Amino acid sequence: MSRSPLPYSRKILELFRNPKNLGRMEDATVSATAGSPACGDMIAFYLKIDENTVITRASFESYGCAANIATASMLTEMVEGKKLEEAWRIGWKDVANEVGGLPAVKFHCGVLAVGALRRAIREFFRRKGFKPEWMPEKETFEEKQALEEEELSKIISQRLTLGGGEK
Amino acid sequence: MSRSPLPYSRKILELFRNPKNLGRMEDATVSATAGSPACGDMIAFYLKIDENTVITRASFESYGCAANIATASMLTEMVEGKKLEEAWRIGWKDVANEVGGLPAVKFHCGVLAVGALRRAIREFFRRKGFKPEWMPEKETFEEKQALEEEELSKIISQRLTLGGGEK
Amino acid sequence: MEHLNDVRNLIKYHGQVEREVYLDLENSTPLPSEVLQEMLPYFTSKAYGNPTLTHKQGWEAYETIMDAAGFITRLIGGSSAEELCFTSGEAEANSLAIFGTVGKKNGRIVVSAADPLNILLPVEKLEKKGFEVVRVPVDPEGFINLEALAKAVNKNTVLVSTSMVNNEIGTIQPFREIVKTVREANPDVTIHMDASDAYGRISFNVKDIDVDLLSLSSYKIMGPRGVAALYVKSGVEVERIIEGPIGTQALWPGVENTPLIVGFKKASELAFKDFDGNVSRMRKLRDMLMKGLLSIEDTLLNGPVGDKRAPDNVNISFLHCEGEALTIELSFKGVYVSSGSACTRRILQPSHVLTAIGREYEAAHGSILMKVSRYHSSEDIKYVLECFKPAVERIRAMSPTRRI
Amino acid sequence: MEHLNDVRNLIKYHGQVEREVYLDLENSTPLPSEVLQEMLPYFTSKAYGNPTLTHKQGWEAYETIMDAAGFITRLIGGSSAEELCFTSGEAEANSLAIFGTVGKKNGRIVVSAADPLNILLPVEKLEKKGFEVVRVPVDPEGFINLEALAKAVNKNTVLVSTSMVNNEIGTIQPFREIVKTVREANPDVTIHMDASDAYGRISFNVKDIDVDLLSLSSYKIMGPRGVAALYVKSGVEVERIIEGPIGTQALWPGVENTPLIVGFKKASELAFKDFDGNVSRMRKLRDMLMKGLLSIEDTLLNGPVGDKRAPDNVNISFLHCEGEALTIELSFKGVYVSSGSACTRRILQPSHVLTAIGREYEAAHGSILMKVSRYHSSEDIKYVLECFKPAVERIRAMSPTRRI
Ligand SMILES: Cc1ncc(COP(=O)(O)O)c(C=O)c1O
Ligand SMILES: Cc1ncc(COP(=O)(O)O)c(C=O)c1O
Ligand code: FES
Ligand code: FES
Repeated sequence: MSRSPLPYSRKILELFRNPKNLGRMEDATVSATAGSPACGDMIAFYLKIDENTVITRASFESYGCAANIATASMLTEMVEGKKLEEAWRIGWKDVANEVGGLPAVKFHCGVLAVGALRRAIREFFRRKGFKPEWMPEKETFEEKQALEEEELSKIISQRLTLGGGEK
Repeated sequence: MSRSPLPYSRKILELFRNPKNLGRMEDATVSATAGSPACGDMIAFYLKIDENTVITRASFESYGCAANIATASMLTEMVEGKKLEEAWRIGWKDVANEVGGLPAVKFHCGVLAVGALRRAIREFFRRKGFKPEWMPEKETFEEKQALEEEELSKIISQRLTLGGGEK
Repeated sequence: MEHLNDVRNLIKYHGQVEREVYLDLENSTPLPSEVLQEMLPYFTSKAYGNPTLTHKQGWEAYETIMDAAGFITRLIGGSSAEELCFTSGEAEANSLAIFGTVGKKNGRIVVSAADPLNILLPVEKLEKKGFEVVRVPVDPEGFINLEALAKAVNKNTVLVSTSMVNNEIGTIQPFREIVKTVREANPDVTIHMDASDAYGRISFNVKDIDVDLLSLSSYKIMGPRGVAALYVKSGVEVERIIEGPIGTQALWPGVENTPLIVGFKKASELAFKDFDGNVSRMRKLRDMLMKGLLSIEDTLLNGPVGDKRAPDNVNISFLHCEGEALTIELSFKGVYVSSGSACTRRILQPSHVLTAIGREYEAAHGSILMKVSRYHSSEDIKYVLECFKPAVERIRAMSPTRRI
Repeated sequence: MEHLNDVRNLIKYHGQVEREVYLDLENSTPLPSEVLQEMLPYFTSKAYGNPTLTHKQGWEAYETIMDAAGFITRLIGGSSAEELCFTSGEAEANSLAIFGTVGKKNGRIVVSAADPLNILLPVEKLEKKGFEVVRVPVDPEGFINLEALAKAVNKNTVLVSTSMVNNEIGTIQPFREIVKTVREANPDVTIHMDASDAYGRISFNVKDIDVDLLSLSSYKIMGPRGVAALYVKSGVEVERIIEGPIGTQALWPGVENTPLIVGFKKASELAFKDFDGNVSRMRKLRDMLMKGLLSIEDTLLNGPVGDKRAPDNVNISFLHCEGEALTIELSFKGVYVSSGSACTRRILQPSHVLTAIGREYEAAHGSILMKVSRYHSSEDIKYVLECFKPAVERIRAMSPTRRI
């Protein structure tokens, strides 16, 4: 078990210091969370969606690290003005690229943000009572990760173990 | 196998720089060597002995370290004016004390000097054809060591091995 | 190495600050200039030889190193300079104590669950090789459970390795009782204590404690990094873990680092010169910092209070506030601290010490570890307190957890 | 510590000297002030954090260390900074390469009989634990016997560990041929080379050599002591020998020593800035020293001449002249050298390297090892030569062996 060096990009620090679209949205069309305080990281995502399934506003809250805050913030900017279908197609790697890359140990923070977004979109259609064609039946990687956030740390830790049996 | 720190006393350095009674004595009554060039260290001891078995002069040569030079030099001073019986009684520890102590790894250098002296004394009596009472039949520690100088390094190395199997 | 540019940008991103206060003494230290000054000649012009060589520079090095070893040995109550082995750090001292003791033996090793990772990880490695490892639990303040310890030590036990003062939460262990308990249960056990967080901050004496092996760190008393020491009571056998021609250090081969050893000695000297004064000064700063931070709502103190706590250690959890984010926020203000948050760890598990004392993940998530030194002033602490409040508020304001 | 007073007296006993020339670079080094200057800010005010911490001082340390690792890796032709692991010294790098490679495997280890003791001693320890060790002989100039090497490497061989340049007699091994020979005999063998006496003095490239592990020393290129590195080709697995929480160095736990690493980088930079110029400068001084000393009667050169010899190394035996006595005699004149005499060793055996090249004990007894650097001048060498003649004469005059 050890600390990890975190060479964050300047963009991450900028968004960490001046996050865009931060805060609970009282009049959100839909919202979702991913992660839980009991296991550490948590994110909440709020969407205002118009009649054409265009996201007119997005906001977030984060109980997580700088990478978590920055990727969530970036994601709110990336989805604004997009149709839900387009927003759905944004993967965690896209967000990671937009913030200038993530340290390996922080991939899951981006995953969590996308997971929360997709959950909110699913929730929107669940309420509408139908599932659009482009939305897969099965949970995507990001959603599964969000669901399993309680176990995420273990998974990641296995993946990240460096040669030599580090615990 | 490693180097050993050698905190020589100031007296040793003084005698190393300005040895007393250094050099071959052409008119020696008797002389002896201990050690051999093939195994490393070597010492030669020369005695001028009068009719009362008093050592009137002593000198040495050394192919050895500073401790070897200093103890041999000291020993020549210690024996001068002494009867052979008294000179015989000088042990390597006495010489070591006189030079202000020897580092453990250098004990054998003092031993070698005393060994050479005793060999010379034995030789003196061998030539005379009798063995005085005070002279033990069996070889003393110093003489044995001198005889076994070829194997000395091994003996010393075993004694000096520090915990941990150093070679 | 493209990401190095990121790091460079990130450093530039820090603006001018009113003041810089480094409280992350757990993880590194800036060298006080009085220590560096003492070291300087030894780099370039004094005693720069190898201490096993028969020339002036070698003899000077020998004298310098043995003098430092003697000085430090006397400070901890040892008998002779030969009992002290300089190593390259606390991690090496602890690995040497642990791997070097169990050698060919086999059996049980006992540690505490809240020991530092450079005790727990070597022991875990031995566990994989067939040793039995017992991790004795600690109470909510971090004190080792002496009854459990007594039970853990059986006739197969070869080594007890534990720390004198907890490095994260400052718990001063009942170290005399620990040794007594172990010796009563099995007099043949080798007892190792990591005193890195005790040395220079609480008084102890190796003879009085009756410990076999004891680790000391240099940087943890504001000495240079790259040097530490393992005290080995005479007669106790330890095998080397690095092999090579040995010089003045029976358990460490390599060329002795005279300037660093001189710095270690100097830092020791400074810590002990006015020991009580230094300690009470640290304690005052510690309490000022602790009191100020605990006045922020939703905070928890980790570890004990008063005399049972190391005079330099402050560890506080800010609930609803992720710790790594907080360390960064504070960094922008020139305040440098560390966190036990899972987000700061490579394997995304929170501090094992906080887990061991029974803290929920949430508490660990917002934990901040700080250490004060005699070089800090109350102005420093005041500045830190001023910075903390808005920092915690800003991070908390981002969190959705408060309403849950 | 009564004898420390002896040492102090002994140092005082050295009077004023006209000049001091330190040629004992094999065993330690005074730090050039240009290297120290580069290091200074990192002690007290720059990048003094732990490189794994998320604050400015941590990030600065991270950037500094990775930058140095990248710089040094590029100098030896490696692919990425992650291939370089900083250690506390050459001995640790070699122990890590050797103990860390064989791990749970078993089988044969091959070394050369003239390798440095920090290769031979770890291997000897493994021999006691059941490994088979083959020590390949060297010829009278110190070159490894390639045929014997080819025969020594069989299907059970797990590791070949040897040095690129002999540290005592300067023999530049045919390192490409060594690797080729080993790979042909068994492609699965891990190959480790200690390049501590090659780095900065002869050019090489890890990819070109196709070596798996390679040790580099800092002080041997006039960098600070207490730091060295092991290059680990990506994909090659090495187990740690010290356990603890790891930071930027996958194989070394502990707090990275940023100032020393900066010094190592700076020394590397200086050695490579004008590599050819530096080397030819050293070679000139070396040859001047060698020629002058060999003009003294009854002398023997140990090791090869010309391009086959490291540009810094001089090793000469003065027959009928015990070496330790000679080092002391020279010390009084400010000339610092070392000897391979049995009298200088704890176990009173002469240098194993001189024995390996077939030197009689007598030749080893009077051997003197020196290394020159770009910091030496021809005036230094002239002074050394002036000092040597009377020194050798005085020591020889004491010896009874000349007449035997
Ligand atoms: C002669 C000599 N050179 C080099 C070294 C390597 O020293 P370090 O491990 O401090 O780099 C040693 C010790 O192992 C040594 O005795
Ligand atoms: C937090 C912490 N403290 C102390 C240490 C010990 O470091 P060193 O071995 O360099 O003294 C380490 C590393 O093991 C560490 O991570
Ligand atoms: S939110 Fe925990 S690591 Fe990013
Ligand atoms: S004569 Fe060789 S060690 Fe003294």
